[in-house]
Amino acid sequence: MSILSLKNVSKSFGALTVTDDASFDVPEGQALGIIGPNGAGKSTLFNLITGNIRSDQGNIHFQGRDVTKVSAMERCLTGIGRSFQIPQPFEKLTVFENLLVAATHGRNLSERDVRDDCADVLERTELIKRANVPAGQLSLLERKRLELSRAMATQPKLLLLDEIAGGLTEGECQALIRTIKDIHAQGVTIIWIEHVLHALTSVVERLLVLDFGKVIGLGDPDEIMASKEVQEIYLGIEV
Amino acid sequence: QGAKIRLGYVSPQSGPLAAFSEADQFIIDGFLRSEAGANFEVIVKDSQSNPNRAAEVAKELIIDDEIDMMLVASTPETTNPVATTCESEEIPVISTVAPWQPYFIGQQGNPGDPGSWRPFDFSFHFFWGLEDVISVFTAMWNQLDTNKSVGAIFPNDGDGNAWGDPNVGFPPVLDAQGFNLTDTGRYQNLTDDFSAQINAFKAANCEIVTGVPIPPDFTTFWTQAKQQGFNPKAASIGKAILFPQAVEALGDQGHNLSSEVWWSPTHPFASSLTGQSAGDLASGYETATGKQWTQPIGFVHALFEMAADVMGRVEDSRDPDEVASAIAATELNSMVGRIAFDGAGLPPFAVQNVAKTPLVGGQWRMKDGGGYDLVIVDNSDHPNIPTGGTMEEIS
Amino acid sequence: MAYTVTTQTPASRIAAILGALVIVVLVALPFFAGRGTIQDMFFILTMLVLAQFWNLLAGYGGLVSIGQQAFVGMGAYALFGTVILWGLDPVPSILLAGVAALVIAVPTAFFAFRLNGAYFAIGTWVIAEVVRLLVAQWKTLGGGTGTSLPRDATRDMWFVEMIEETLGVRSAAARDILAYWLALILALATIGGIYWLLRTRRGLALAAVRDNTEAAKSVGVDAGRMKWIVFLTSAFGTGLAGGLIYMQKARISPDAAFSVTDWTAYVIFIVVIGGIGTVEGPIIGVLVFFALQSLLADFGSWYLMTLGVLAIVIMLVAPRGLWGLLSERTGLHLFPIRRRLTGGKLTASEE
Amino acid sequence: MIWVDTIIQGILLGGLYALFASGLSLVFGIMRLVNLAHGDLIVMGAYLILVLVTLLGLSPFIAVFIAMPLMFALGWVLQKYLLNRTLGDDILPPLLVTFGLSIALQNALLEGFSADSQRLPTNALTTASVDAGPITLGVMPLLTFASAVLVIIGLNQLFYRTALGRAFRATSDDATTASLMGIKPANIFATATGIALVIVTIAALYLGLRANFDPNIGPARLIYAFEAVIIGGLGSLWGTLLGGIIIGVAQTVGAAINPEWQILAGHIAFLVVLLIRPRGLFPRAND
Amino acid sequence: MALLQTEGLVAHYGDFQALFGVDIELREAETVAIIGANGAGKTTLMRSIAGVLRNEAASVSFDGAPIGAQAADEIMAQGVAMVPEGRKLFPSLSVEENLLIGTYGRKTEGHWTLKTVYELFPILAERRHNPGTALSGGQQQMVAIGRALMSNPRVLLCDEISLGLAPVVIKDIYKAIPQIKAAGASMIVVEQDIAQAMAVADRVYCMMEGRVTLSGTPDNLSRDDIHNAYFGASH
Ligand SMILES: Nc1ncnc2c1ncn2[C@@H]1O[C@H](COP(=O)(O)OP(=O)(O)OP(=O)(O)O)[C@@H](O)[C@H]1O
Ligand SMILES: Nc1ncnc2c1ncn2[C@@H]1O[C@H](COP(=O)(O)OP(=O)(O)OP(=O)(O)O)[C@@H](O)[C@H]1O
Ligand SMILES: CC(C)C[C@H](N)C(=O)O
Ligand SMILES: [Mg+2]
Ligand SMILES: [Mg+2]
Repeated sequence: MSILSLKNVSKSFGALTVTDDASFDVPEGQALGIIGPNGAGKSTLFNLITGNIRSDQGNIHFQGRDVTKVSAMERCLTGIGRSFQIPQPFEKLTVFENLLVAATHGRNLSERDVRDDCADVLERTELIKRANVPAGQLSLLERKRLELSRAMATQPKLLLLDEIAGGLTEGECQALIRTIKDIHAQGVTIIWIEHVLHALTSVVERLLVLDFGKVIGLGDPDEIMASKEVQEIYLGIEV
Repeated sequence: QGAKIRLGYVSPQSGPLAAFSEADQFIIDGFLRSEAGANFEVIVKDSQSNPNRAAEVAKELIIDDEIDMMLVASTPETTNPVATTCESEEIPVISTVAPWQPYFIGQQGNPGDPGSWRPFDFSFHFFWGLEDVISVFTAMWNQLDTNKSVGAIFPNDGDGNAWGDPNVGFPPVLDAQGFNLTDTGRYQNLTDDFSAQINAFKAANCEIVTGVPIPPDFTTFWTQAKQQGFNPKAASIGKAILFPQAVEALGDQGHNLSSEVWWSPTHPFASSLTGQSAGDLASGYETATGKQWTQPIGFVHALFEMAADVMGRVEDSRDPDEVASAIAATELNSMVGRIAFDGAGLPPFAVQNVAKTPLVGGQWRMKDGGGYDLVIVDNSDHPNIPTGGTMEEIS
Repeated sequence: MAYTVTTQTPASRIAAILGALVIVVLVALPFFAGRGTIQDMFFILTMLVLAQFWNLLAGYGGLVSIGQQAFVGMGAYALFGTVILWGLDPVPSILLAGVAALVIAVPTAFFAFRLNGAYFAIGTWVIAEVVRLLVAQWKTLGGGTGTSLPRDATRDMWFVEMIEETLGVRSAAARDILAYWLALILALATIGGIYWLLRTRRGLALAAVRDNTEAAKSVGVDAGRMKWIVFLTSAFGTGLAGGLIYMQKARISPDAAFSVTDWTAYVIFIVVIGGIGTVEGPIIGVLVFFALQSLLADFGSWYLMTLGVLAIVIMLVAPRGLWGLLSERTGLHLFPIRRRLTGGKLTASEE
Repeated sequence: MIWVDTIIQGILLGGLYALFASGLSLVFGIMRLVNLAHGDLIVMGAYLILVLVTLLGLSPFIAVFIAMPLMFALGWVLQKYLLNRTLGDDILPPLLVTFGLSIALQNALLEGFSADSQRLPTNALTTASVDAGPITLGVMPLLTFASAVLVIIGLNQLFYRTALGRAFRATSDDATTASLMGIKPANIFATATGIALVIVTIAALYLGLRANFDPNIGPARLIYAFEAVIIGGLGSLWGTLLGGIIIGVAQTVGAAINPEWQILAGHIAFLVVLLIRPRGLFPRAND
Repeated sequence: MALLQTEGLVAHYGDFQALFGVDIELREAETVAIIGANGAGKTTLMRSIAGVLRNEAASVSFDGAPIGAQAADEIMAQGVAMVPEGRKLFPSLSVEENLLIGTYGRKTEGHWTLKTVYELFPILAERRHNPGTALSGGQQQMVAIGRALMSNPRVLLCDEISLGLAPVVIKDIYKAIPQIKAAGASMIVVEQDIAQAMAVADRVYCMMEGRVTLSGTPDNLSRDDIHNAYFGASH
């Protein structure tokens, strides 16, 4: 059964069509990678799925329910978690409090109930040492980790990750891959936008290619990467 | 005794009502210089024309300055919060310069229900009432040949509601005297347009206008009336044209506007403190300040006369009950006439707390060199106050 | 090893002990202080309540209202209405004052929440004007003239006789003391309540929404609901304060009860001077405001000029207020809300 | 016929409100600055004209031209050295600072001129009227309305026909990017407030001729001016005129029904317009 | 000598440090490309040079004079114009007005006038009276470039001028670069599209996390170098 399904979703900003008639399904438990050039509309697609922006057309179903008109907050409660490409920490709250907000509201539990879960997430993302530091003081990499941690703290069924591997050292990147695989192994469906292809392909089972808001390819990562079209538009520098 | 008697005095020294207290300093200085005044200390507080502030400073005077008696003047916005505070603090208070109805009824819980009205134990007031101003105005109008159709502009404030009150205000009396009143309702102060009223007055063919607006509103009204071709024969207005500056602000449109006159330099009264006549007091003020005399001068002066008189008759100025009884027993010939709480001319419920002072009618006449003079044109209720002319139509 | 969460700091523990002492002194104040002090404290406490609620609204909820006088006035008029028209005792009527404010807050919110920023500010101001003008048409309560509380009602108020007897004071003083104690209860409940709210997950959500609304929504925070909670709570508390203030004044008029300067502008002044977005700020602010008023109020327009200039200077020099300045320098928090994770892997090396 | 008169009077009143509001609209539109001292600045302008009239024995209509450059300079300095420092996303600093300015100004005027109400010297023009069929219209209200329209036409010309106007619009859209064009936003803002105070001076002339003024009269009209600006739509000057007219007409129509509802009707009209169009009648596309 | 140079440039957003001592230089008539992943600090660098973010006076110098502490309008008046990321057209202004406003702070005679800009991007002449924001992304980018050119700058800073544009459109825009250089401007181009950057640049700097991690000419930088600099490690 597919956990998420988009049907003919479109979104324009003024004259610019950023999402153009996108339709695809994500089976429950799958890890899907999204690639595409800068400005292709990848982040916008996330915003549409999470409800941070509303689509102009089309329908979005999550777990069989039509969530097209449902608010971002409610979509989170039904199990969609996300990270932002440009980290959006609650700057005046500490790292731990950032997670507390997500865990208590995203799961509708009391602080006491989620305390250990939050600590656990912080251990896994190696932010535990920074738990009591205001998020505004974090470095870029730490902010990205916080994005991932905060999304994990809501214990989503569908986790959307937007470029969280950029700028990591090889070691960090491997650790990140392990963490994500771990989450995936627990049955969480993952959609991951990433430019660092080797990281992406080592996790995802399917790859979606976006260009000018259009889905121009969807399928097995190797096949997608091998297709000429993708080579041309995405890996332009490689050929 | 040694210790001086402490008087608290609240008035609006700043804010929109400040014109009422322009003479305060002059009067208080005079009082303290007088023989009786030497026993007193006067603590003055500014209400900033704000009723909240008036109540606050009244309380400060009572509690922090431990005054023996409170004096307060100038519009219900000042007298009422102060009097209410004093009454509940059980400190004697004498107030003035507010018609007695807004003072008395305005402090009752439910002004609409006369059955619930209660007299005060510590609060006393001397001034005239609406019945007087109605009588003066109608007497002035009766001097002219008119169709007896009157248009009224009464705002939704302490004065306006009292003047327009269907029981104690203008409507029943005018009705009884055969005047036809067009009252369009209580507008808010600082209204910028009076076309509605002007249209209604024109429709009713009003030849007389009355009301108790604040000065800027009357200017707006009067200017618009002229612009829209509404030219009544008489305009008898309370409050707005009390002060010469306000009339001067009308340019040459102020000529022959009429108003109630509670005090003037020609009033045949003298101070019980200094023996000065009304004329002396006014000219003293004019030389001291270089400003034209205004009506509140006499009443503020009388307020301090009252203080001296009352305190002269008590054993212990710190005993509120004794002071209150002394006030109630007052019979004083003051700068504003005789003050006595004997109930003369008053309904039973107000007898205990109110003393009435005389009221006559006057008209503003343009002087040759610019500026206006207030000329008394009607004294039918108080013939002892001389007139300076007769009522003229607004040309 | 297990993790634990604390919010206390050594400073806050000392502050708590001192705070408890202050509360004891404040409760006992009528037994040894003069009426003047009680009066001043009543003023301070009621302004503090207004300031705390405005701070909750603007400092935590991001809702900059300049129409709080609507709730003060509504509360006050509700109190006068119930006392004069229904013959209820003023003390329980205070609660109804809060309820009345709440009742008009609901349609106000429906309308005002459609607006943002400056529009919201002006919109709330206009609504307060509308309420004032409507109340000014309420003839049974004096219309534009205003009215006074019947003396019988204030004289026989609940607890007054008891206080008269216990403390051996006159009835006017007893009423002041009663009003003071009510104000003290209200102020303590307000500060306690707001502090409690900030320490719940709702408080966390408020902070999150303030930092980044979009991200807050994405982690399941109901930003809209937070706005409602904050707005209605402030309205209720402001209404209670309004009722209490006018119970003590015993005289009301629309212009006074709905004064934008007295009940909103000065309150904003207090909060901003003290430090917006902190529980401590309004406390400092109200003390400064009171000090200024007692020192300068007799200078009439010079006082107001000073106040105006001070508002400008503070905003430019210390935009986060006096408390902001202090806590930036010292890291001091009397009402700490930061949750610190300790134990587990954090035990070994703490910062 | 009375209804026609009522509406025309309302429109003319709207002209007055629009005149009060235009300066506010300019400042609010360009820099989102809520200036609570606007009303007091108008009153100050009236006193300035009064002083010039008394000292130099000029007609107010001449004195206003001397007052204008003075007020421009005041506005420029005020914005450059005070108000610019309050600009930003947070609306509180400007609110508090202009509130402080408002009470400081009011009380300074009170100290300087006392609470006595004043009026600019009037002449036959003040009460002159013209007959338009069965309706009589005051010359002064017509002049006020015409001035409001002229001010708005003038501002529109400035805005859409000059390099300075371009700079105003650009800075208003995005001050940071404007600075990349060599524009000094601080000076642009100062100039805008200077121009706003020139309009304030014109408003002051009519305020002072129309009725009495005293140092405390400023804030009372401020709220109508804000209403006109907001329902007109941020940055739309014609919208401000229309907003003023809506409030003016609502007031006179309300008053014709019952003067008790006069001012209330204006506020209700404001709320209704905002209920239907939360961003005003002519909102700018981009905010 | 370098025309424009940064030395130890740092930048902060509140508590967050975005640049950690960046040293780059631009010589007369040169085109320099800056590449790097999202959030590397490229835009921050551009904004610091242009004066949107203020710095130590000595950290940026132009023509030998320290300009780091100057405001954007002062820097622009000396001839450093910027095409900001995201185009940032003024929505209240028409296309032509958007172009004209480019001359507000610097009215230098030179090659670029309304006429020559319209020649460079003919489509803009057709749409001159439209609001700038009604144009397609590529056309908007042309306006943004034209606007910067109108002041006849000596240095042109271009931040991600190909972002979100179709390859054909990108080609159109990049076609303009030789003409811009020919008219006498030196350029710093921020690009994420590495191939594009390599094609136009005389030299390339690669940034990562607020630091320059690699620099050189397109010829002597290997793909692996770039990849390492870009993503931190190879696989
Ligand atoms: N709120 C918005 N208003 C206007 N345009 C927008 C908005 N959000 C995004 N865009 C535009 O939509 C296009 C797609 O943006 P999006 O962020 O979805 O791209 P992306 O594929 O995530 O790119 P990147 O790889 O750089 O993250 C871009 O041209 C962007 O400028
Ligand atoms: N206004 C701001 N406030 C806070 N942080 C910011 C701000 N602007 C940028 N940053 C942060 O500074 C860092 C560098 O950002 P910058 O925009 O310079 O990167 P960039 O290399 O231009 O990235 P991109 O390719 O996405 O344009 C990022 O982590 C970003 O989140
Ligand atoms: C540059 C990256 C987008 C691709 C990477 N070099 C790879 O071989 O997969
Ligand atoms: Mg993206
Ligand atoms: Mg960038």
